[in-house]
Amino acid sequence: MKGMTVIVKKTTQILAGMIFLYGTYVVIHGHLTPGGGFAGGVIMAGAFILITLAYGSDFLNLKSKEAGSTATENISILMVILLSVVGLFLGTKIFFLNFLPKGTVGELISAGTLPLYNIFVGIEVTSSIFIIFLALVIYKEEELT
Amino acid sequence: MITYLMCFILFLTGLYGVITRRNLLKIAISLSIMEVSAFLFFTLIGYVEGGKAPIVSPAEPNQVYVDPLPQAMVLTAIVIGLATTSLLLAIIIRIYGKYGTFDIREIKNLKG
Amino acid sequence: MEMAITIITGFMILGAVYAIHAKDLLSAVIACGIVGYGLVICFLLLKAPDLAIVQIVVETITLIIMVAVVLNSSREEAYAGLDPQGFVHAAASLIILVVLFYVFYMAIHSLDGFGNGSLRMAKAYIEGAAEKTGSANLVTGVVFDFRGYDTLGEATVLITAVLGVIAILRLRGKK
Amino acid sequence: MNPVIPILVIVPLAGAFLMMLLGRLIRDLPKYFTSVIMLFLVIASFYSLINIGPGISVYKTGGWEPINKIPIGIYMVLDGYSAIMLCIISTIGFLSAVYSISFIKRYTGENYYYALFFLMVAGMNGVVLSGDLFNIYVFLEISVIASYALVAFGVGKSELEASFKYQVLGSIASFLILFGIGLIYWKTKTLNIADIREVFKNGYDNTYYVFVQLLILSGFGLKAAIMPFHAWLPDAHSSAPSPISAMLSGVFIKAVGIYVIIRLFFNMFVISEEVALLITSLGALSMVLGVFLAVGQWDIKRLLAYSSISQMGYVILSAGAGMILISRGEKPEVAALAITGGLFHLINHAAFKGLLFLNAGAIEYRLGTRNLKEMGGLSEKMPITSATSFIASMSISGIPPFNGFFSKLIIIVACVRARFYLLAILAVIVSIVTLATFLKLQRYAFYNKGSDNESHSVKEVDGPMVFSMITLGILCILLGLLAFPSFRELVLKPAVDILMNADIYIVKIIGM
Repeated sequence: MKGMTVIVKKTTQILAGMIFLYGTYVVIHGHLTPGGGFAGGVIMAGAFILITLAYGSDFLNLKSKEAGSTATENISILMVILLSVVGLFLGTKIFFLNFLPKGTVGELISAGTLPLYNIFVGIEVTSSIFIIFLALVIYKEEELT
Repeated sequence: MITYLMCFILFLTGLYGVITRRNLLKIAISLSIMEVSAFLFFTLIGYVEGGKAPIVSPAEPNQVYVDPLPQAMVLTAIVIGLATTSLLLAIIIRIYGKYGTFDIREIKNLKG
Repeated sequence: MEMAITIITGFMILGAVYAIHAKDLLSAVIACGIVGYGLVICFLLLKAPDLAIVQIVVETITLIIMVAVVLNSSREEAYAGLDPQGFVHAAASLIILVVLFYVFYMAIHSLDGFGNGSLRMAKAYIEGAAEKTGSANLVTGVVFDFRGYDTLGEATVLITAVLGVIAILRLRGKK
Repeated sequence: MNPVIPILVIVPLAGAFLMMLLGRLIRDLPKYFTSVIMLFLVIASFYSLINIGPGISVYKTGGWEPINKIPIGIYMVLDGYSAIMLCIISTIGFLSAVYSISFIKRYTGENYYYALFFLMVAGMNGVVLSGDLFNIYVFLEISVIASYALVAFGVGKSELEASFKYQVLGSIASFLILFGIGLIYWKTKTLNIADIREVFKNGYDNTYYVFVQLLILSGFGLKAAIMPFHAWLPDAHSSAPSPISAMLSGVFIKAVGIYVIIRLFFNMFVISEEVALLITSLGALSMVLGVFLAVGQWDIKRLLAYSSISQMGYVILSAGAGMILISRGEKPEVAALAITGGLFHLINHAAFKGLLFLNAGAIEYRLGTRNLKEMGGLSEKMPITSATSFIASMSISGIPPFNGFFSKLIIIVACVRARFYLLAILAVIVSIVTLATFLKLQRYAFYNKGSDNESHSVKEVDGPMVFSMITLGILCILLGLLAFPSFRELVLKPAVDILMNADIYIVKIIGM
């Protein structure tokens, strides 16, 4: 799949960074403003998809992209399981316990383990949707791993 | 009452599309229409008259809020819908690659 | 409020009917976009900002993938005209759907109307939820803390779909 | 709050993700890693079966205590009934994992196969253990999406088409379930199964109630391939790789379909007589039509798939008979006998149908064909496969010494004592036709000398496949002992008590 015209490439260079920044903002402030792990993760995946569409598959070495994002996806979901299991092994033996201090409502560092869940689910959703996009749209012909 | 009926009509349109259409992609489109109507149905149930969006601001405490539980369920269901739609499209790509057509009548390879 | 949502749902139904009957597949996919983005507006009217953000981006990505599928294959549907067998089939399914609609109409008569629902399980999610979970956004509080186990299942669904897509797109199944 | 319950779900999940990571580094780690983890699951589920006994152990995820008697978090519930299902899932899962060590050598992309296998088992464990309606839907989706991909694993023409048909029908079923959950939440405003029954107890509008029950029944009925919704099963189960079709037929349609129907209709809904009559007639319909469709098949796996539909008809029939008696409020001990027969047949069917599919896989592995006409004279060349297939065929058609006979006997006795004579006669006729079907299978596959396949090298399948088949064969014989009162008390009685009087279930969960 060849890339698009120079105009599209230039605007993508500007836009993609901002979209990714907005995505990270939505993930990190998930417990304060609307959004959260899923919404921010999907937006970040949108930023990556924009770059791949604009520059085409020959520009980026997509096979390593796919392998790399599978690895990040699996690591981040394992971190989510680790977070939920830590509550299990802590004194009270409860799965999915919110064990960190809750802090005052409305501040950035406030909701115990919630921001950590948000971040890891955000990374995992970003890499999952990027792999689905890569597999479905870009290289159906080549042999996948 | 009327909005629930309209939402169910949307569901029935999708179901009609799945039952009668021959084209694989049309069936995928009808499934995503049914999905949209299921999400709308959940959010309609969770609406509380005069309620605010479920964001607590420490400035003005104890407001009337919309029910957050159906919204949490729909958030989960949207991502499940994305997962099933992408799997369905992967199968459609491969079936088009092997059979060369989207029409279900020519794909009747299996008996029964 | 209820009238606004009814109008938008009406537009979504029109979009859905066109999407099903369109001859050109690309315009069918775009018509499917009407339904998805109509849902975004309904979410905003129903005071669900989280869902509006997720739905608008998910709908865009689904449309990108569907358009890519259509462009890499045939655009027009092999329409064999209104064959009689298809007409009978359509009429029969229409009758079934009308019966289903009537039963649904009778079923929801006894339930409380639009907007004045009493809360039972969700009462605990609103009163004092901000202090218990510490999150100002109640929906994130419900998704990640009260029902965090669901979200673990949720993330697993996405990973299953990724593994499924890669497994299905292999070129040679058997050695 | 014993920690075994979350471990039973976390371990397969973490196993799938770890294996995807490590699978790239160490060459053939996934094969043995899967069997080791499944063995751990077998031990964990049998431990939980033994130490749960008649009790119910509730695990509140997130540590949220109920507020004035209304549960707010997600509850994971382990009781006698779900412990039985856990044992079936993990045993058949372990044996087909061992079986696929050598079977999946023929397929490319082994890592994905084992990861999807783990996710399917994790999804089924999640469905069986959860006490929350939406949570059942989420874990149902995990195992269903994994099974879509596993059905299409061979990426051949017919596999893709079978998986497409299965996925379209499966998606419709999921939307019906979503609408059912929406309607239930609309009326009861809660998702916990015990809490829903509390709200349903004090009054409901009849049309609404029947409509919700029909929605839930058709949604999960499609997953359990009950007759009007069975169209996907023969294609999906015959084109899946054999260990997967053993898992699908032996365990998947039970854990995701029939388990949830019986759990919801006994413990959540207040049983009404007309819905109970509908369920019984659907069970009888699928029992009769399933076997008559099976007799005419020449593809070995389609024959087994159709006979799965009819055997599931037995289980639905006996559960429906129990429901009718409970809704009429008469003869509770006969209702208990019917439900015991149903659960016992559920366990037996998992054993012999899994074994039959593994035998069909062994034949396909060696001969490469599934058509009965092209087989023949395999009894000398593949002695173990033909012996185990003989055991399985005899037990599915209910010949005395094997386990099928006892469970069908209990069902028929229960039907007779409940004066449903038509159902009893139908059960006997179907059992005879099943015997005819499997005699046909034995004759054409193993004892018919006519064919000419002596030429190519047909010899017994190697190690892991033989181990699985022999273990399942022994299981088929040992399970017959469950019919005797001493064993039945230990295993089946707790499950039947919980299903019979749902108030124990509610008091334990709401009271806690």
